[in-house]
Amino acid sequence: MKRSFSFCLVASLLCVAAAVGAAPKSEDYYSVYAGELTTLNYLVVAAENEHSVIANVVDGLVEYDKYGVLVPSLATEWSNSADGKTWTFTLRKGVKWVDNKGKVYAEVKAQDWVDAAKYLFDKKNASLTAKIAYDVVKNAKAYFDGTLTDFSQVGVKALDKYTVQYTLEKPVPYFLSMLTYVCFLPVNGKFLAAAGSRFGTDNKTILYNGAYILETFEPQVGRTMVRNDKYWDKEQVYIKRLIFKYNKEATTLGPELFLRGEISSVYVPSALIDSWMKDPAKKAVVRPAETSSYTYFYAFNFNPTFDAQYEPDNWKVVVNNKNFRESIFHALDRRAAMITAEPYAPERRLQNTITPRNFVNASGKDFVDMADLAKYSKTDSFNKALALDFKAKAKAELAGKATFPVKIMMPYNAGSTDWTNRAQVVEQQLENLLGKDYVDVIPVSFPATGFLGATRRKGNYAIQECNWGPDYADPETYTDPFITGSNYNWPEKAEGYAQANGKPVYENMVAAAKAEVVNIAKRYELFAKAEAYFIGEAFVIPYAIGGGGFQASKLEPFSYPFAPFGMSYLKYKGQTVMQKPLATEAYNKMKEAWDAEREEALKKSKF
Amino acid sequence: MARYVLKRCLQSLATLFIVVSVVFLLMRLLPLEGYFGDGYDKLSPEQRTAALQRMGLLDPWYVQLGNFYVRLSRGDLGTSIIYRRDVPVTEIIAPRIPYSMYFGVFATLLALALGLTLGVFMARRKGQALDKAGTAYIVLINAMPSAVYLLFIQLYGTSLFSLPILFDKYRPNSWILPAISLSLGGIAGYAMWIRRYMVDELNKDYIKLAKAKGLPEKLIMVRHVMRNAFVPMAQYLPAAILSTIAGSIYIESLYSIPGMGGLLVDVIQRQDNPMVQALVLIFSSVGIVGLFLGDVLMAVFDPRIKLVKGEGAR
Amino acid sequence: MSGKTRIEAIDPGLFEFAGFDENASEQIGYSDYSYWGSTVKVFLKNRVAFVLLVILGALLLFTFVQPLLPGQRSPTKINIDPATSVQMRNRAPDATYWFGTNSIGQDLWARIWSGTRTSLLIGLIVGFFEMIVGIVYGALWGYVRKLDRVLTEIYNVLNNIPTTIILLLMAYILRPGFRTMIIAMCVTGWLGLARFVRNQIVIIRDREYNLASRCLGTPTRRVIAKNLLPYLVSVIMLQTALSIPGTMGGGVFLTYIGLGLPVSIPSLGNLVNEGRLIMMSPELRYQLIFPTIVLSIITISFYVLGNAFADASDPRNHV
Amino acid sequence: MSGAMLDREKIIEVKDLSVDFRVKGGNFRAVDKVNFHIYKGETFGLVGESGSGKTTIGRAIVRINEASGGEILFKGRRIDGRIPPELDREVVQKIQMIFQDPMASLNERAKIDYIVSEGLYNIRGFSSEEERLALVRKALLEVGLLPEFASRFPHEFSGGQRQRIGIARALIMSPEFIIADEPISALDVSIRAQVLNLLAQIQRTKGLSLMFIAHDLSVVRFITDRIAVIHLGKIVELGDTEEIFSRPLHPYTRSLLQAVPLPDPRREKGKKSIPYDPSCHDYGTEGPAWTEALPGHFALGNGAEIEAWTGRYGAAPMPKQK
Repeated sequence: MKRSFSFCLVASLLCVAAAVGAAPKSEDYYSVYAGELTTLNYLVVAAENEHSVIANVVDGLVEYDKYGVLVPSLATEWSNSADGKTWTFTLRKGVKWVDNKGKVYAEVKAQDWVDAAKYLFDKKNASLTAKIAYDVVKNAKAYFDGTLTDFSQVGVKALDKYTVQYTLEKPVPYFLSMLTYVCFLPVNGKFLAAAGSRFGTDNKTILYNGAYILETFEPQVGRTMVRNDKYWDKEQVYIKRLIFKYNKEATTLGPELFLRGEISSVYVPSALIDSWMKDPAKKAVVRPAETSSYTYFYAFNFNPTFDAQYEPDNWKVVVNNKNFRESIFHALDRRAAMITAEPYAPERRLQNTITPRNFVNASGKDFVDMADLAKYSKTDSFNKALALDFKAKAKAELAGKATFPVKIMMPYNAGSTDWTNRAQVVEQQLENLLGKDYVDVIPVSFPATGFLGATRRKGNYAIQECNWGPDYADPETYTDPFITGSNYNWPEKAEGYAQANGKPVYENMVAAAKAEVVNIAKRYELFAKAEAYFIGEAFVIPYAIGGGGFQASKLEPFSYPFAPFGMSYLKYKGQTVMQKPLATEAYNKMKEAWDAEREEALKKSKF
Repeated sequence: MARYVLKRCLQSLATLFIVVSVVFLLMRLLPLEGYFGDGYDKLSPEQRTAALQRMGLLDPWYVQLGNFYVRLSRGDLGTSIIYRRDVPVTEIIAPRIPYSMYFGVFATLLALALGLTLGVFMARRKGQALDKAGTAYIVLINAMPSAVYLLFIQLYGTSLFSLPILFDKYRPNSWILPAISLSLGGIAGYAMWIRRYMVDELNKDYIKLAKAKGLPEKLIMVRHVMRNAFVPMAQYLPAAILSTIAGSIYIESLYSIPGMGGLLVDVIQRQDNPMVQALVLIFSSVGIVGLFLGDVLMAVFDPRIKLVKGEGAR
Repeated sequence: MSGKTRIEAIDPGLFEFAGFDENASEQIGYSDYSYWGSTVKVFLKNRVAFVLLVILGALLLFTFVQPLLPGQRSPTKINIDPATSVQMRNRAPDATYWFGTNSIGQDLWARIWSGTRTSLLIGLIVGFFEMIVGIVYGALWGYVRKLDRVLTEIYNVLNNIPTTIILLLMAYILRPGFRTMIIAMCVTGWLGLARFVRNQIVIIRDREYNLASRCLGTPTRRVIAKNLLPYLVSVIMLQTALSIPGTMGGGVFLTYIGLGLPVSIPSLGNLVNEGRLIMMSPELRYQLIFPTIVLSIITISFYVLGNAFADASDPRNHV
Repeated sequence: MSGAMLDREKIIEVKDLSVDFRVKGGNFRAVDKVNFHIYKGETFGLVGESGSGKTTIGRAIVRINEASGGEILFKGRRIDGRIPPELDREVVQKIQMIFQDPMASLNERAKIDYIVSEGLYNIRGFSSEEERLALVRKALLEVGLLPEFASRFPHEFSGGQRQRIGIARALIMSPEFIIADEPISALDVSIRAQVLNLLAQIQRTKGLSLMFIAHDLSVVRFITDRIAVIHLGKIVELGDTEEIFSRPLHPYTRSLLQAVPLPDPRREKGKKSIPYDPSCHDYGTEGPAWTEALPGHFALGNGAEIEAWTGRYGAAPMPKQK
C-alpha cells in the first residue's frame, strides 16, 4: 500500500503527459454518488441509499416485473388460506448463497426466512424496518416487546426445507407486496451468527443470492457490482459490471463528468436544465427522469405551537374556518411553485390527490378515479375566482374573531435551494392573489439538520410543504400521516368534525375502509371516499409527486422491475446500457408504449 | 529540560481531557431524533427507544462519559453507530490518514519549495515586475474565496490538460491537480512571509556590516538571512505538517480523495458520537503535539531561548 | 592701509559675548512630527492603495445609495413575464436586467447590491466584535500573569473544539440567519487576534516604561490601554481590515457546509455559492462571475488597504 | 557604633532579603540574604557589576520583583508581600524610581503631560485639571525643562532631556525616597554631569533620601554618603564612601577600585589591574559572615580574613558582638 502511494507520488511528478483513462465499455455502467453506504445489513437499514445496493444483491420471495406485476422470485408458487391469514410459499430449488468472490456458501432454504425474522424481531438489533413486519406477522410485536419469549409462537415457520409459512394477525390484502421489502428478505443463519455484529459492515460480511455481487466496496472511493454467475435468473441480467465512484460534489460535477463520457447517467439539476435544453447537442441526451410515489402536500396545521410573534392563536381561529382553508386551497398556484423544481413540464409532477395516480387500481380503474376522488383528481385546485370568493366569505365570517392580515408561518429547509426558492415564490404568489390585507405569508428558514424535528413534528408551522412515502401497495399507507398519533398536521384537533364515537369523520371513514379486507374494489372505493372527504374539507392541499426532473442516461428505461414503492425500482435486473442516451421524444414514445403494455399486463395479472 | 517536557506533556493531557469532555457534552445537546435521519416517522416509539439503547444514548451523560473513558483506557475507540454502523472507528479512520498525509506533506513541501523561492526572488527584486506579479498572486489567493477559484482550476485544469476530474489512486496524473490546489495557499503564505522577513532583515545593521565587509551577497543570504529565517519557521512547521492529516474539506470533496477532510463535518452532521469523539481526540492531539514539537524545535534551534528569565509577578 | 587701522576700525561692540539662554537651547532640533499625519502621508504615497481606496469608497457609497436610485427592483421580488405569466428565469444580462436574473427570476443586479450590504454589515460587525474580544482577551492574557495559565487553557480548549460542532449546535438552536451567522463567526473568530495581541504584549510588557507605570501604581487596565495597546494600533487595524475579507470568505464556506444565511437573504456568500452550482454551464456563468467580481473587489481592496495602512503606520517607514 | 549614627532615622531597612527567579528547571537566586539600611536624607550607593543583583534589590524595594525571603521596611513598616491598601498607596507615592534607559523608560505613544502626571492620576494627587497642569509645569521647571514640552512626545527629546522627564515624573509625587537605577549610564558622557548635578541638587534641596545604583565607583564617590558593594547577589562590603575608598577591605571592592580610571594618563598607564579571583577565599573551615570589621564598616568574610583585611590598615577589627 505504502509503496504504491510513494510510487504514485513520484509518478505524478514525472507524468506530465496526460493519460486519459480507458473509455467505458458499453456493457458496463458508470456512475458517481455523493452518499456513502452506512451499512449493508439489510435487516436493519431503511434508507434508499442502502436499498439501492441491497435490491440488487439479495432477492426475496416475490418480485415485480417491468409492468409492476408480481411474479415469482425465490418462491415459485404460493397460496393463501381461506381466512386470509396464512400464506404458504414453495421455494425455488438450487438457489445459492455466494460470497463476494462468487464462491458458493450454502443453498437458500426456508429456515433463512425464519432466521431473518428472528434477527429482525430482536429489539436489541434495533432494526429500522421491524415495525413494518411486526405490525402484520402474528405475535411478532409481542416477541419484539419481550412479552413473548418463545419464537416458535411467532408467525414465521419453515415447514420443510423448501416451504416457508407466514401467519398474520389479521388478513392483509397487500401482504405479497410487502414481501419485496428488506424486512422480508432471507438471511443465512449460520453466516449471520458467525459474522455477529460485523454482519453487513462491508461486502465480505454479507452473502449474495441476487442478480449482482458487490465485488469491491471501498468507502469514500467507490464500489463495483458484478453479475452473479450463480444467479437463478441470470439470463435476465444484461449489464455485466456496475461501477460507482464516490464524489461528494457529485451534483455539481456530475453533468460535466457525463459530458466528458466518464459516467453513464446523471441527474440534471433544475438550475442547469435551461441551458441544457437550449443547447441542441445537450438537449439530444436529456430525458425526463421517472417520478416516484412520494406524495407532497401543503398541510394546514391544527396544532400550532409556533412563536407568539407569528400569532398562533389567530391562526387557530382561521384554520378552523373552512372558507379560509378553501381560499388558500384555491389560491395556491401549484404550477408556479413547481417551476422552481421542474422548470420544464411542471405538470408532469403536479397531482391533485394525496395518493398518486398509477399507485394501485382495481378492476381496471385507477384508485384516483374511484368514487368522489375522481372529482378532485381531474381538476386543478388553483382557481382565482373561487379563491377570491372564499376569501370574501372567510372575511365576513371571521370579522371580529380574527385579525387580518393573517400571519402564515411557513418553514422551509434552508439546505434545499429549490425549497428556498419555492418558499419565496409561494409567498409572493399567495400575497399577490389574496391581497396583503388578507394574508401575510412569512417563510422561515430552518437548517437541514433536524429540520422536521424543529418544524413539522413539533407543530411549529402554519402551512408547510410535507411529504410521505408508501410502505406497501395499498391506499391505506397514505392515510397514516392523518390519523391520531401521527405528527403531521393533527386534523383530529379540527373543530366540528368529531362524531359520536369521539373520533373525527375522516378517521371513522378510514377505519371502515381498513376493515374491508376481502373485496379489494370495495376497499379501495372506501379509501377513495375518505381521501376525497379529506381533500374536500381542505385539510391539506395536494401538491405533487416525488422524483421527476431530468436526466441524461444511457440506461434503458421501462425495462427494470417496476413498483411504485419499496425498492424494486432500484434494481438493474433487465436493464441494458444503450449506445446513446435517450432524448425526450424517444423517451416519451417509449413511455406511451409502456403505458399501453402495462394496462394489458395488469388486466392479465392474477394477483 | 526533562522536567519541563514532562510538565508540558501533563498540561497537554489536561487540555485534551477538557476538550474531549466538552465535545462529548456538546454532542449530547443535539436532538435525539437526529440519530434516525429520514426514518424517524416510520418508527414506533418502542423502536426508537431500542435503537437509542443500542447506541448507548439513554444512560445519563456522566455514565456515558465514564464509559467512554473506561473504553479509551483500554485503547478502544468504539464502533461507529451511524456513519458506518458497527464498524470500529479505527477501521474507518486509519485507511484515510495516508491519503490526507501524502497529499498534505507533498503540498507542504511543494508550497515550501515554490513559496520560499518566489519570496526570495521577490525580496531581491523588490519593486520590479516579478515582485509585483508575485504580490498580485498573493493578494488574489488571500482575498478570493477559495471555493470559487478551486472549482475553476478543476474545470479548466482538467479540460485544458485533459487530466482526470476525479482522483483515482491508480491513475498517477489524477494526483496532480489536487496537490497543486492544496499548495496554492501555502505558496502564497510562505512567499509573503519570507519576502517580508527578508526585506526587514536586509535593512538590519549586521547585514549592512556584512555587505560593507565585502561578503558576497549570496553568502550573506545563505549564512545570515536564510538561516535566521528558518528559526521562527521551525516552530510552525511541525504543526503545519501534522495538521495535514486532518485533510482539506473542500479539495478532497472536489476530487473525491478518500482522506480525512470533511470526515469530521460528516460525522457531526450525522451525530455519530463515537466517530466524533475519536476524530476530536485525534485532531486535538495533533494540534497539541504540533505546538509542543514546535516549542521544542524552537528551543533547539534558537540559541536565545535556553533559559528564559522571567520577572516576578505583581 | 595698515592692519592696525583695520582692526581699530571695527566696532568692538560686535564682539560681545552672546547671552546664553538655557531654555532657548532646549528648543532646538524639534520637528513638528505627528504620528498620524505621517501615517496618512505615507499611506497616500502608495498609489495602488490610493486607487483601491477610491474604488472601494465609490463602491461602498454606491452600495448604500443604490436602493434609493430610481428604477431599482427589490432583490427578493420574483419577476414574472407578463406575456406568459411565468417567472423570468435565468435571463442573461440585458438592458432591463443589467446583471441578468437568477433561477427563479430575481434581479441579480439588485441582489448583488443587497448582498453586498448584508455581507459588509456582517463583516463589519464580526470584525468589530473580534477586535474588541480579541484585544481584551489578548491584553489580559499577555499582561496579567496570574491569568496566564487560565486563559491559555481556555484558549487551548476553544482552539481545539472543532468549529463545526459549535456551528451545528448554533444552527440547531438559533436557526440559520443573520444573527446566527454573526454569532457563528464571532464565537471562534477572535481567537487568532487574541493570540496575536498576547504575543505582541508579551514582547513589550517588560519594557522599562511599563515597569515605571507599575512603580507609579498605575492600574492594570490603564497600563494596557495607555502603554500597550497604542503600540498595537497598526497591527490591530491590519487584522481588523483582514477580518472583513476573511468573514466574507467564511460566509462562502459556511454556506458550502450548509450553515450560511438562507438563500432568501441575499449575501455575497450565498450568491457565489448559488453561482458555483451552475458554473459548469457557460451560459449561466454570469451568475457566478458578477458576484465574484464584486466580492473580489471588496476583499482585495480591504486586504491591500489593510496592508498598506499597516506599513504606513509603522514609524520605521516614516521618513 | 557611634552615638550620632544610632540617632538617625532609618527610612529603609532591608533584612536578609532574597529574591529568586523562576527559570526552566529550577530557581535562580539573584539576591542572597542582603542586609542594609538607608538613613533619612542620605544618599546611599549600591555598586556592583552587571548581573550582580543591584537592580533587583532596587526593584524589590519598589515591589516590581517579589522578595522570596527576608523583609523590607519603610519607615519601620514592612512593605514586602501583601500590604494594606493605604500603605500601598503611601509607598507608591513616597518611593519613586528613576530608570536606567531613558529611551526605554518613557511611553513613546503618550505625551509628556501624561507621562509626568501618570502617578498623580493614580494617587489622585490633584483636585482639578488646573492644579494638575500647574504641578506638571512645576515639575518640568524643576528639572530644567520648558513647561511647553508637556504637549510633545518623548521621541522629540534627547537622552538627557528624557532622563530629566523621568526625574520630573518621580518628583511630582513628592517622594521621600528615590531609587535611581543607573540613571546616567545610558547617557552621553557630556551630559552625565548635568543629570548627576540635578539629582544631587534635588536631593539636597528637598532633603530626600536617595539610593543610587551604579556599576562605576567613580560616579558614586561624587554623590553618595555611604556605599554598599554587591557581588553575585551578596553585599560584600558596606561603609561610608570615603572609608570605602580609603580603606577597602574585601578583595572584590579593591579590584573594583583599581578599575576606576585615573585622570592622569601616565599613572593610568602604569596602573596594575588586580582582577578579583573568588578562589582567594578559603571558606573550607569557616564560612563568611557579615561582620562590622571597622566602626560602621561592614564586610563579608570569615574571622581570619577580616583580621587580615583590617590588619592591612593597622586597625584592629571590631570586637565580635553577641
